[in-house]
Amino acid sequence: MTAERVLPLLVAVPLLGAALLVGAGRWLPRYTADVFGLLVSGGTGALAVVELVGARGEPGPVEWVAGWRPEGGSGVGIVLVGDGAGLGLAALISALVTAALVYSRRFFDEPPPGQAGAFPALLLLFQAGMCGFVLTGDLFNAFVFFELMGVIAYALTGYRVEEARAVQGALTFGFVNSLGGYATLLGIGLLYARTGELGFAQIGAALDAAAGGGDALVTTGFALVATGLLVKAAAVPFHFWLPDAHSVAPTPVCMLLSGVMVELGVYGIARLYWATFAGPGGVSAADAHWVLLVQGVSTAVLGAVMCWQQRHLKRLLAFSTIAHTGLFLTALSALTPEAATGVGVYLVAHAGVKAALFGCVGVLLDRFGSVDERELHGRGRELRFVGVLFALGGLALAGLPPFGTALGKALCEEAAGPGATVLFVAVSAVTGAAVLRTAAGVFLGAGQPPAGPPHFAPRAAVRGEGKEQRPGASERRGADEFGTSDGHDTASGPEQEGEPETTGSGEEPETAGPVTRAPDSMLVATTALLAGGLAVGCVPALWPHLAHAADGLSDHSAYLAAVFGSPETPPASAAPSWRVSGVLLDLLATLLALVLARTAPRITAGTRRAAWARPLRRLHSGHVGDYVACTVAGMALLGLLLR
Amino acid sequence: MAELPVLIGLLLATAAGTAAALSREPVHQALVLSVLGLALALLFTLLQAPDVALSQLAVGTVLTPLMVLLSVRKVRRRPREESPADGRGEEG
Amino acid sequence: MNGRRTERGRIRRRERPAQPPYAQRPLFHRETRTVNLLPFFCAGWLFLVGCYALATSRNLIHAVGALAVCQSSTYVLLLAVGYRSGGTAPVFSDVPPGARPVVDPVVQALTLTDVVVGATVTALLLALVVQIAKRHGTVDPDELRELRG
Amino acid sequence: MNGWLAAACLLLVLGLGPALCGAVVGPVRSRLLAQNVATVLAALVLLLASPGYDRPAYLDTALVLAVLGPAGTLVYERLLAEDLPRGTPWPGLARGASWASVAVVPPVVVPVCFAVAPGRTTVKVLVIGALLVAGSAVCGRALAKAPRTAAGEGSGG
Amino acid sequence: MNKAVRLWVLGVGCAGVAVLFAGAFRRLPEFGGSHHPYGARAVAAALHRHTANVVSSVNFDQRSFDTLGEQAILFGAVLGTVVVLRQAKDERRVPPEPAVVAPTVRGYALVSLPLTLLVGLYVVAHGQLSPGGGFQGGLVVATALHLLYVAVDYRALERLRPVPVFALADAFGDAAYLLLGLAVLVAGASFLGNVLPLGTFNTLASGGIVPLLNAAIGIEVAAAAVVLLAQFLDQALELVPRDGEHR
Repeated sequence: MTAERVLPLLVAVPLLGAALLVGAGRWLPRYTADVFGLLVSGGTGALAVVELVGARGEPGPVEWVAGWRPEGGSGVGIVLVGDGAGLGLAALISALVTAALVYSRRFFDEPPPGQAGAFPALLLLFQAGMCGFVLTGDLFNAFVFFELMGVIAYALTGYRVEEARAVQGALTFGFVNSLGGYATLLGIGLLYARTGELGFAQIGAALDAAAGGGDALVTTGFALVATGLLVKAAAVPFHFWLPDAHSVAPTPVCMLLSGVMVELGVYGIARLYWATFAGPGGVSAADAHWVLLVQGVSTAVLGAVMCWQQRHLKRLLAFSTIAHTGLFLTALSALTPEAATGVGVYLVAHAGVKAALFGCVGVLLDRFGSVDERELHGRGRELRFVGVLFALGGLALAGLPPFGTALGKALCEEAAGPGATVLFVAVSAVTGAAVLRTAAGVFLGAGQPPAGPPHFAPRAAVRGEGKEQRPGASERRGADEFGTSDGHDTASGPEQEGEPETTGSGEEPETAGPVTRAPDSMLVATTALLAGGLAVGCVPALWPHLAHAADGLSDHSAYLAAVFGSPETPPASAAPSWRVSGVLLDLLATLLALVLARTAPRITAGTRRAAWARPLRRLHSGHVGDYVACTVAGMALLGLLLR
Repeated sequence: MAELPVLIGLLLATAAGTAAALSREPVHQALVLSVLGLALALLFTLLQAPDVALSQLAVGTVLTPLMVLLSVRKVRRRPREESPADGRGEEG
Repeated sequence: MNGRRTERGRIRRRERPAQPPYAQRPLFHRETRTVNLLPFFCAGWLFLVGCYALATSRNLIHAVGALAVCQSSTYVLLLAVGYRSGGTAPVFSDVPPGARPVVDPVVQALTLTDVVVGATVTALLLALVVQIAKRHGTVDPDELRELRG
Repeated sequence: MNGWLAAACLLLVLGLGPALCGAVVGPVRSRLLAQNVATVLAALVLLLASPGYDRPAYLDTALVLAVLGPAGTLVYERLLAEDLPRGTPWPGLARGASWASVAVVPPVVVPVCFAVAPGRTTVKVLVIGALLVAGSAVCGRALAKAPRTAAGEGSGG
Repeated sequence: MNKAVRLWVLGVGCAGVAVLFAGAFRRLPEFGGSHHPYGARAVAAALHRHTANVVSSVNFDQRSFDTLGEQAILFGAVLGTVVVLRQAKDERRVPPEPAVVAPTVRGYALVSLPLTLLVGLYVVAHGQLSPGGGFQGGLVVATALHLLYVAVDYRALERLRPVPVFALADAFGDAAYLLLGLAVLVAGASFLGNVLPLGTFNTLASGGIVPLLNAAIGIEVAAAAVVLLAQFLDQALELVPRDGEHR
């Protein structure tokens, strides 16, 4: 039972837990199913942490599954690499799944008949898929776990089948991610034809052995495999599925999607480039830098702009996730270990903070049955503690020290250079301001209330006719006395005319009925997640591990050596720490965010929203055909950038 | 001309795939998808991959068509919007 | 890698010097005949026609079928990569091992996994389409009014 | 490129090509007939592949298709009951095609019987042939007849 | 964006991807070439483990972690479909209408049902010898059960295949695959390692762990396909909106 042999358990244990939950689903009361799910996901997380701590210093355990060790430099088996990045992300995944299970304790009044364990089982399968993706050192195995994550995420996103939006969001999510997955498989086919190998390290070694640099086949292979990963990472123009999926998924699923699944796309790109294509035979550093920079900057800018325009809280946080993915890709484009460390710190802290923000929005949804900023204006005063958490989350996004996000942002700015620093400060300020604006509006009632009675437009009716409310929905929503206005979103504001907009009104609370006070299981999970984000910035003991993980990730030759059995410890770079310049930039960004949030209610309440952003909003049309067309165009763009 | 069977199988599979993609009406597409499954199974056998041909047959002859047709039946069972404006009659 | 050409019309048999396995081929191999690239171009064509049909679909069930066509392109490419002219199936229940050259078994295992993944993804997407028809009353993506902006 | 593969190519070009065209045009009933014909011809090509590549193991593929093919066509026929009444524009061609598909089976199966090793494999080939004839005949008849139920009442419970 | 813009974006995208493909496909090794190093190693490893069907050896022995992920996808997709197609609050279940079936079809289907079942079990059992295996055989067995729907009608099928039993069998097959791997791990070898006696080549019991994993996958795939089709059959034939008229 050495450290290597135990690695596959990180995938097998959640799978076995899910199988037992579904098998015994008929007889398990709801409570034991949840507790069992918690034990399994927590146990897997503990196992990952034990392995991570056990391997400090020298490179982590490397396991050839089923004992198929390579002889003479080439083998037939699949390799699992438990280096710092892999195990660290596995621990993060397990922590978030555990938090999601705690959060969803009071959820979903009626699980499918006879399937008390369905939701926890799906979350455990999701954890197994993600843990498999981060640990595997085999490209096709990564595709299999990519598909496993995808299939479970489609089902989880469409969990609330009575919601018209949920099933549409899940379907577009399914189409775009499946198309990305098939592009990845085409890329794997090409790389297998050229090198006759399937592992990250093995393909890298074969590419390096071939004389001459990477030709069109290698760059096309990289572009195709990167397409699937960029779709998962929601980089422009592959990002369209993310806001739709997040605005409809149940809150614990949003926590996982935004908290860690999207970040796995960023990790996948980093692992793919550094392990396989960083050698002489792969993609040149200039090309990779250029691709990551273009993708990163465009994603960050679009995410920030769209985040500011949103009034649907979950959609707002979804665009903030896209903005942060852009920041991660921009920082990665520096292709240095320091950049990898910065992205690692920022990514882990962002996971905790973003998941906590989604937790707060979930409480609002369950208390008021709506996640619309204007509709909740001033009604959140009674949820004082949730308001504090939400404001702290907004400040953390903006980059207030001592949050981990501030440390990560400072490190990334340092590594990515002055140009990127401006982008980092601006994007984090805008996204933080958007969250702070909603916090002020909802919890403090700051700024004038939206002109006229807060309307309760049912979701835009199909082709103009009024769609009668579902029998269950109307009488349950307390605030219905404002009366429903028929037809399209003919809200009072002039700019609403035919405005492509998803309002957060008319949502279904996810618990049995609107709750009187915030359930403590939700508060515990949300507070723990935010504390996690804070701990990354405050606990110096974590920093060496993050630096060690980043070194292992960003060193081509060390990874190859570790896989082929002659591990050499990569040169340990300095552990990250707070620097004065970083703190000053963080404070500047937070100040900017506060000023923007303070002046914003006067800007958006009455006047027309930014007209120049309307084509951008019209682009996010929720139409599958548009998203697929943009995905194919994105593949062509990738090929162009790499030529 | 040793590769002739593979060539013909390939052209047949491509033609069936194009026809399946371009037949807009789901019932017609279900039928052409079934023929595409057959063409792919033949191509796999000609490419000396009997295992994959078997799995394509197992999936493509009954499982996928049954799911598609049951979905079409469920979707078609819900009449299109009864709005008077919808004069397009029975929509496929 | 002495590429033993099959007896194809006037192609004269030419002993190519044994190159290191991953040697960079001359950029444009004079003898690359179009018939030699047909399988790969068929795979590429299937992928693109599937994407076209998926993007311009007016019925979500048709879109799921188009996605299945996209996926069939990956089967064709993988098996075309693993094919060996004159090779037989890597199953030794009826032929003695080593008697005849065999086709690459690894791509067949990958394609087999991909076929079953395709079936399951199709099933889940069809389930979501059924629910969309129930909640939206239509399966035409142009008429779905949710999630805009 | 021996005789068996030549026959298989012939079947592919002259049989499956037109069957694919038949499945693309015309009303649902004729398309369903084309799909049934395609299934039978595909099974025959798989049958020819076994002696063609000198691999008795390939018979399993033909056996599975011979067993599942007709089941698939019957599923279509059951679930598309509402679409079938529209009838076929060329009833003679449809009936001829279905009889042709049944008629083409024996001239392929018999030579294969002699080509494969006597004993268990021959029995397997004969079973495949019998299944193909029975399945194709049943499907042909099920499709050729007038719809069993009145046009209005949707069947297929 | 409207239709014209979408077509333009799609056209540009497809053209770019076509150029990308052309550039890559021209540099691929020639079609039908004899250079397959991984394949050669896989054949040698399979023969070393006395498994006649090399594809099954790759699936269930050399790259068994792929198949672990793959059966998790199948298990997850079926669980997802059960969750997505569950009976909503505004739906009720009506008994399916009996179907009138032509006698010849009924006869043929009832005769071919046991035969299909036999073929499916044969394909699963000979998974590591002749072409076939757990996936293919499991699907054929599942299809055999649904011949009853073709032969009689859905009510008969429902009586003869209780969905909860098959859901349990699905979970059992999935768990069996994992428990086999864990048992090997506990016994001292690595997870999913092939340490069982390999038996003589080309016999039913050859291949060590391969036939066992094959059987586990066969059970899981058969049960999963039945549960999957049960959800779609219920949706199409039994569930109707609660307020009576077809809203």
